[in-house]
Amino acid sequence: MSQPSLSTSGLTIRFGGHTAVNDVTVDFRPGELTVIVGPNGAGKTTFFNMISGQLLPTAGTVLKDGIDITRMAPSARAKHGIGRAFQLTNLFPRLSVLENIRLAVQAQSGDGWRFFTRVGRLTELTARAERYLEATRLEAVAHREAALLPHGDQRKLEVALLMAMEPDIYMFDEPTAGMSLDHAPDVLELIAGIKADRSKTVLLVEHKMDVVRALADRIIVLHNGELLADGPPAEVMASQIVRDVYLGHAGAAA
Amino acid sequence: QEDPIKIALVHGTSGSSFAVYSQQSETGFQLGLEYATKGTMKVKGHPIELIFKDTQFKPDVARAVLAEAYGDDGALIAVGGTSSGVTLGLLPIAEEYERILMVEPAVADSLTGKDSNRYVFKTSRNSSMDSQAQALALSPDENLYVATLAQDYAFGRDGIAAFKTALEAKGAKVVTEEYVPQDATDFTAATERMFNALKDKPGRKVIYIYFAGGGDPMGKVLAMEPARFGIELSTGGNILPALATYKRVPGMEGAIYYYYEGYDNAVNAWLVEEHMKRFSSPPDFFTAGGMAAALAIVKALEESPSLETDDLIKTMEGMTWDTPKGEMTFRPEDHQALQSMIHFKIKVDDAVEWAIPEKVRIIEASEMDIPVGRNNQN
Amino acid sequence: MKKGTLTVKAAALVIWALLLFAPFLFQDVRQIEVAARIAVFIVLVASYDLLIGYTGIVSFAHTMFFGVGAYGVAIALKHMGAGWGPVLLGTAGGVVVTALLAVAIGLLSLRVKAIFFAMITLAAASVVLVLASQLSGITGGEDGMTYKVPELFKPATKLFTDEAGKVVRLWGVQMNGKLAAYYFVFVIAAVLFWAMLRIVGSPLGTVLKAIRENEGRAEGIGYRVVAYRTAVFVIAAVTAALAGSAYALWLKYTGPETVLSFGIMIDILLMVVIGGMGTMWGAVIGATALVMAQYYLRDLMEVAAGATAELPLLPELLNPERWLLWLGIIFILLVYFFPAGIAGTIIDKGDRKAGA
Amino acid sequence: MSAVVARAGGVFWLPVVLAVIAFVLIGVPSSWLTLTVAGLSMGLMIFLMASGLSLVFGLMDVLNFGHSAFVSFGAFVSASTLAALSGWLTSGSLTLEVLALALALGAAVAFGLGAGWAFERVIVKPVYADHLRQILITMGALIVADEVILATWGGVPLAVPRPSFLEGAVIIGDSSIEVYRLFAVAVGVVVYLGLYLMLNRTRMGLLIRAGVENREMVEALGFRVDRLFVLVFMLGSALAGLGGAMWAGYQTLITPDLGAEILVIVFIVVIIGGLGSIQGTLLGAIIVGLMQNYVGFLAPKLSLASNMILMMAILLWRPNGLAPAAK
Amino acid sequence: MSLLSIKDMSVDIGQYSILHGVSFEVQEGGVFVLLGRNGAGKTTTLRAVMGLWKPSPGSVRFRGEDISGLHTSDIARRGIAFVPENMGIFGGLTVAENMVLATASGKFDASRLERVYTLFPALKKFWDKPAGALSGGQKQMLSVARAIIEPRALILIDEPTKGLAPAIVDAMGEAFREISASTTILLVEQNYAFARSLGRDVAVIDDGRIVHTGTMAAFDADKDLQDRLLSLSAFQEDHE
Ligand SMILES: Nc1ncnc2c1ncn2[C@@H]1O[C@H](COP(=O)(O)OP(=O)(O)OP(=O)(O)O)[C@@H](O)[C@H]1O
Ligand SMILES: Nc1ncnc2c1ncn2[C@@H]1O[C@H](COP(=O)(O)OP(=O)(O)OP(=O)(O)O)[C@@H](O)[C@H]1O
Ligand SMILES: [Mg+2]
Ligand SMILES: [Mg+2]
Repeated sequence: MSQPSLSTSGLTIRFGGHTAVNDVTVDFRPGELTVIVGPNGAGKTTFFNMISGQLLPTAGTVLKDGIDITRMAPSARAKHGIGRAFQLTNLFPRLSVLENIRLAVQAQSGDGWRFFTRVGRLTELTARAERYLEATRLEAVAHREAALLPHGDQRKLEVALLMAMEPDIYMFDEPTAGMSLDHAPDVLELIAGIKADRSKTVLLVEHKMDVVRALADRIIVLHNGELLADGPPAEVMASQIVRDVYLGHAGAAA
Repeated sequence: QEDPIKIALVHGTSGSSFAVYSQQSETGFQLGLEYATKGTMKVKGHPIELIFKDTQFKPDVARAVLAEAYGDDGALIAVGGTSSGVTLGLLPIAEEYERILMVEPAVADSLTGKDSNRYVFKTSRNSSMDSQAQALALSPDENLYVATLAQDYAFGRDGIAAFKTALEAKGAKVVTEEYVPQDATDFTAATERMFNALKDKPGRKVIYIYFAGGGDPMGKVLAMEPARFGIELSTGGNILPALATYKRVPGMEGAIYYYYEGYDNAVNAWLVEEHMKRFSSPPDFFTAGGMAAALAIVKALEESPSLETDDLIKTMEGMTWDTPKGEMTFRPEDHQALQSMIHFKIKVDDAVEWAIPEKVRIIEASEMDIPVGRNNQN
Repeated sequence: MKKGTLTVKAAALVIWALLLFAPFLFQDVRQIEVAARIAVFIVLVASYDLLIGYTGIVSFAHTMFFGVGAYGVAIALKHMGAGWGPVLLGTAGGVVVTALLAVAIGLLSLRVKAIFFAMITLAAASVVLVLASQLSGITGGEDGMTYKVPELFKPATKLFTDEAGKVVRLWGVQMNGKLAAYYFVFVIAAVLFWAMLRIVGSPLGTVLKAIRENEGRAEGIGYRVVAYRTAVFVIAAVTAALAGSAYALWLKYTGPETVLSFGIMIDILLMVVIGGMGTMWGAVIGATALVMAQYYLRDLMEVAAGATAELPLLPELLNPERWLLWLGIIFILLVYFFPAGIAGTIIDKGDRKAGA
Repeated sequence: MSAVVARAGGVFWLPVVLAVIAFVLIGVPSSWLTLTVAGLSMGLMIFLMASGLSLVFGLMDVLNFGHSAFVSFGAFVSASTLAALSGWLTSGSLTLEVLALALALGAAVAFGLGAGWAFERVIVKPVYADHLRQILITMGALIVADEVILATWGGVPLAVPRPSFLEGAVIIGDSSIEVYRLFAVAVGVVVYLGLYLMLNRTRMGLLIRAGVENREMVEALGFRVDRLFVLVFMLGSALAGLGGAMWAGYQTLITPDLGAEILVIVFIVVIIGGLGSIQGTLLGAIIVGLMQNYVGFLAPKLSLASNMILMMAILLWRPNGLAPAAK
Repeated sequence: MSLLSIKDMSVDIGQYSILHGVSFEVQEGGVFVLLGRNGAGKTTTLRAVMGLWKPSPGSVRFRGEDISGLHTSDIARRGIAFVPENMGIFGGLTVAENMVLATASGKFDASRLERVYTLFPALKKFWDKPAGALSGGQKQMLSVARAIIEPRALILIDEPTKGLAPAIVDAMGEAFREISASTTILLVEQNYAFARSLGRDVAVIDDGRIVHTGTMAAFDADKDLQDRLLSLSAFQEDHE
C-alpha cells in the first residue's frame, strides 16, 4: 500500500471539561475516499477543524506527507495541499461567483501579493477559474453575488472553491446537505471525478446512506469523539455497534 | 466719497464653545470703531468696511480665510484670532501679503516671539503679564511659600516659569510645581501632593492655580479644605461666568486683565454704559480687548501719513493710545501692547451673580518686566 | 463598462481635471487653498478607504499617520532651516516612523476583535496627540509651528520672468512659487491616488476584499490574513504620511489642529461615507463634497439667511454660525438615505438599470 | 491555581490588589485614604456615565457616539433646573434643598428618557447591526446635539449651584473626604444594584442579547424586539443624563464640551470591563478611578497616558476585556 | 374550516419577484408537506406566513383571521412556531437560555422538558453550554426543541433533518408523528423518504408557484409526477 498522505496520531481536543475528539489515530492514503460517519456531535467537524487548522488540538499530531502541520495556521496548511469545504456555507458573500473562485485559484498560484498588476491582465487565472465554474455548472450565475444564490448553488460554489484550491487532500463536510435531488448528482459526480484521479485523498462527512454506499472506499465511525470502527463499507455498516449508535431503524431496514 | 478701508475680523465663530469669546471680541471691536469715529464709521473720509471671517478654530481654514481677506477681498488690516494655535498659523500669511495683522484676543507670548514678523501687532495681553501681575498681587517676600497647579503643556509650563521667576526675585519660594493633564477633572492626587509639600512650612502658604478652560480646579482644591493646614488659594481673574465659582473664596487676591468696575476712565465709562444699554450686561474681558484693538487701528489710520502698510507700521511702533484699560503702548521691538492689570480681592455680594474682583490697585505696565519676544527694528 | 461605474469615474475625472486647472480657472486665493486641501484629502480618504472600505478594518489612527508625516517635514524644516534636504529627510523620517508604528500596531492588535482594534487605535492616536502637545520644544506643542519652505515654493519666487524681470503671467496667473507649490501637491496627490487605484485593481486588492467579506475562509483557502492586514495597514499609513508631508509643505504650518486632531479623523470618516466606501473613486467625490461644504456651506447659509430675513424663525435656523448643525443633519440624512455613499448609490442604480 | 483565583472572584479582586500595592508605595496612610476614596467615587461617577453606554453597546451592540451628548444634556438640564430653583437652595431649608436636588436629577433622567426615545426612533433604528453606520450616524447626531446645546445654553461656562448639604468634606485625621463624592458613591451603588437585578432577575437581558444576534427569531418566538430596544435605549440615555447631572454637580463649572471630554474615558471603561456586562463596567470604572488617583500621586508624569496604557495592557492580557458576559 | 389558508400570495424581495400567487390550505391536525427544488420558494413561503416577508396582495388566514398584516411577534402569539432553515440559534446564549426564550412564561412544563430530553439527549448534556458551540446537528435539534417545548397550534418547520444522523432522523420522525396528533405541522423537506413517511397532504412548489396539491398517498403512487416535479428518480431506488 502507498504511503499515507495524511495521518493523525493521538489527536485530542477538549473544550473545558468536554472531550470532543479523543485520541484519534488514523491514516489516509492517496486514491482512497474515506467517509466519516457518526452521530451528531460525534466530533466529525471538530476532527476536520484540527486537520485544516481552524482549531488547535489539545494533544496529538497531524502529519501531511510526513510533515508536522499540527500547529500551522490554516493558510499555511492550505499551502501544504490541504483543502476544506464547510458544513455551513462559508463564502465571500458580496463577491461574484467568479470572483469567489478566482480567489481560490489565485491563492493556489501565489499571486496574492501582486499589487501592481491589474487582475484583468492575469488571463491565465481567469481561465482556470472558468474551468471550475464549468465543472460545477455555475456558468449561468458567474456574475451574481454569492449571497443571492439559492441554497443549492451556494453549496456547489462551496465545492468549487475547494476544487479551485487544487489540494492533495479534499475534505467535504456534508456537501449535499439541504440540496435538492436535481442538484445533488452534480456534486456527487464531481467527487467521484476527484476520486477517479487516484492521486488525491478524499475525506467526506456524510449522513445520507445512499451517498455513502455509492462513494466510499472505506468508512470510519466516530462516536463521542472516539474512533469506533474503521474498515470497508460493507463490514462497517453491518456491525451491530454502528447500527446501534448511528443508524437506528434506518440501518435495521437497510 | 473716498475708497472704503476694509478691515477683516478673523475669529472662530463656530465649531467650539470658545466662539462666544470671538463674539465678545467682535462686539468690542465694533463698539470701539463707533467710539473712535464718533459714530461716523469713517476715518479721514474713508468709510470703514468690516469683513467677517470664520476660522472654525482650524488653523488651515484660518490661513485660507485670512489669505482670502487680504488677497481677494483687499482687506488693509486683519484682526484675530481667538486661539493661539490658529493665530500662530496666521502670522506668515500677514508677512506673505505684507499687511498688518492685529492679534486680539489670542494670548500666547510666542505670537510676538521669534516666529513672528514685523506685520504683526498684538493688543491682547500675554501670559507673562498674567503671571507677573499674579505674582505681584501676592505681595511676595521671604515668608511666602507657594505650590503651583497648572496644566501640563506649553501654556501652563511657561506661565508657571514666568510666575516663579517673578516670585523668586522677591525671595519667595515655590515648593512644588504640579502639572496635570489638560483635561483633568480629578485633582485629588495633585492637591494631596501640594498639601504634603506645604503643610509643615512656616510663614504664609499659598496654592496658585493657573488653569485655562473648565474643570474648576479651585473648587476641587477648596473641597479638600486647605484652610485646616493654613493654606490659602490664589488664582487669576476670569471671565464673568467663571467668576461665579469664586464666591467660595471671599477675600482671595489675584490679578485680572479687565473687570468693568476696575477702570475709571472715559473710554471705559462709555463702553460700560453702551454695553449695558444694548446687551443689558456689563462688558467682559474680550469686549474690552476688541475695543482696544479698534481704538489702536483708528488712531493709527488717523495719524499715519498714508494708508501704506509701511507707514502704518511706523506710526504704530511706539504709539500710545487710550483704551478701556487706560493707556496702552506698542513696544517698538516686538509690537506687543504694554498694558496695566488689576490687583483684585474677591468680594461676595448675593445680589450679583458672580463674585466681584474688587480693585485693590492697578498694576502699571512699568511694574512688570515683560520679556521682549523679537526685535522688529533690525 | 457598467453605466453607474462610468458615471462615477467620469465625475471623479472631472474633479481631477478641475484640480489640474484650478489655478487658471479660479484665480482667487481661497479657491487655491480649497483645491490643495481637496487634493490632499483625496489621498488621505482614499488610503483610509483601502482600510475601511476594502479590507474592513476600522481604525481611528489614520490622522495619527497623517500627522507623523506632516510633523516629520515640519520638524526638519523648523530645526534645519529651509531646503530640499530637510524636506526629503523629514519625509523619510515620517515614513519610517509611520511604518514602524503601523507594523507594531498591526502585528500586536489586528488579531483582536474589530471594535477593540478601533479602540486601540483611538488610544494610540490620543497618546501621539498628547506627545505632540507635550514635547513642545520639538513640536511647538498645542500651538504648532510655522517654518520656512524651500525657496521654490515661496510666493515671492519668480518661476519665469520677462525682460523687465517681472513675473510672467499666463492667462492672468502669476508664474510664482505659490503655483509651483500647488502643482507639487497636485502631482503628489495624483500619483498616490493612481498607485492606490492600481492596488485595489490588483490581485492584492481582491484578497483584501476577501478578508473583508470572510476572514476565516480567506485564511482557509491559503491567505495569511494577519500578514495581509498588516501590509494594507502599513500601505495606508505610509500613504497618509506622505499626504501629511505634502500638506505640511503646502501650509507652512503644522499643529495638532491641522493634522492630528480627532476632528480630522471624523472628517475623513465623513468623506469616506459620503463618497461611498470601497469604491476608491468615491474618495474623490467625498473629499470634494465635504471640503466644499466646510468652506462654502457657511457662505451659502449667509445668503439664505439674508434672503429669508423677512420670514419668521428661518433666519434664526439659517444663522451662519449654526452651519455645523446643518452639516450634521445633512450627514445623518446621507447615511440614512445613501448608505452606499454618493458613488456607491450611483453605481448601484446605474448598473442595475444597465443590467436589467 | 488560576481556577482557584477565578472561583474566589478572579479579576474582581484587582481593585483590592491595586489598593494594597498603592498603600505600600504611598506610605502616608492619610494620603492613601484620601486618594482611595477619591478614586472609588470617581470610578462610580464614571460608572454612572458608562453604564448607559455599556447597556446599549454591550447588550444591543450599538456603538453610540451620541452618548456623550446625553451626558452633556443631562448636565445642562440639571444645572439649569438647580439654577431656576436657586431660591430653594439658599432658603436654608433642608427639605427644599433635597427637593431641588431630586427635581434636578429627575429632570435630567426625564430628559434622557425622552431624548433616548426620539434618538432610537430617528437615528439608531435604521442602523442596527451595522457598526460602521452606527458610528457615523451617531457622530452626525453628536454634531447636531452639540450645536443644539451651544444654541440653547451658549458657549460660556455655566456655574452649577450645589445644595449646601453636599458641600464640604469629612475630615478623618489628616485625610479629607468630600461629601459630594460620598453621595456619588451612594448613587452609583444604587444604580448598579438596580441594573444588576434587572438584567439577572428578568428575561430582559436575555431577550436583548438574543435580539441582537437574531432579531427575526426573537420576533418569531413572540417578542416585540423593537419595543424592547427602544426601552433599553431610553434607559441607557436616562443613565447618561443622570451621569451627566451627577458630573455637573461634581464639576461645578460646566461647558458644552463636557460630554465629549469624558467620552473616551467612558469608552475605555466599557472596553476594559468587557462587553455586555454591567459588573465588568463597574470593575473597569473603579480600576480607572483608582489608577488615576494613585498614578497622579506617585508619578504625575505618567498620568497623562495612564488610561491608554491601562487599556492596552488589559487588552493584550485579556483580549475581550476583564469580565465580558459569557459568550 | 382549514387551519391555515393561503390565497394568491405573492412576495417580492427587493427587485426580485419570488412568489407569484401561491395558494394552498392546511387542514387541522397531521403533517402537511411542502416539497420543491432548491430555490423554488419554500422558505420564502414559510417566512411570509410568519410575517418575516410582507406578502402582497393575497391573504394568509389562520383560523379564519387574516394575519398577513400582523407583526411577526403577534403571529407567533397566536400559536405559530417557526423552525427556520438556518436554525435561528442564539449562539451567545446557553442552550437553557435558548429554551427559556421559547416559553411564554419563562417556566418549563416538566413533562414536555422530559420529552425533549428523551428525544434529544445531547441537549440535556449541553444544557448550560453556549449554543454556539453545538455541532451542526445539535443546533438543528435545539431549534426543533424550541418549537415543541410549548403547546402550539401550528409549527412551520424548514428542513429539520438536514445534517442529522439517521438514528436521530428516525427519532424525530417519531416525535413529529406524536406531536402531529395535537399540533398541525407544515413541513418543508428535501428528504423525500422522511416526508413521505409523515405527510398526510402535500403541495409541490416550483419557481414560486404551486404546481401540485393532493394527498401524500396519491402523490407517492404517481412516479411520473414525482420525477417531473422533483427529479426524484435519480435516487429513488436507493430510498426504497
Ligand atoms: N468551540 C467549541 N466549544 C465547546 N464545545 C464544542 C466546540 N466545538 C464543538 N464542540 C462540541 O464538540 C462536539 C463535537 O462537535 P462537532 O461539530 O465536531 O460534531 P459533528 O460530528 O460534526 O456533528 P454534526 O453531525 O451534528 O455536524 C459537540 O458536542 C460540540 O458541542
Ligand atoms: N433575501 C433575498 N434576496 C434576493 N433573493 C432571494 C432572497 N431570499 C431568497 N431569494 C431567492 O428567492 C428564491 C426562492 O428562495 P427560497 O429560499 O424560498 O427557496 P427554497 O425553496 O427554500 O430553496 P432551498 O431548498 O434551497 O432552501 C431563490 O431563487 C433565492 O435566490
Ligand atoms: Mg459537523
Ligand atoms: Mg429553503
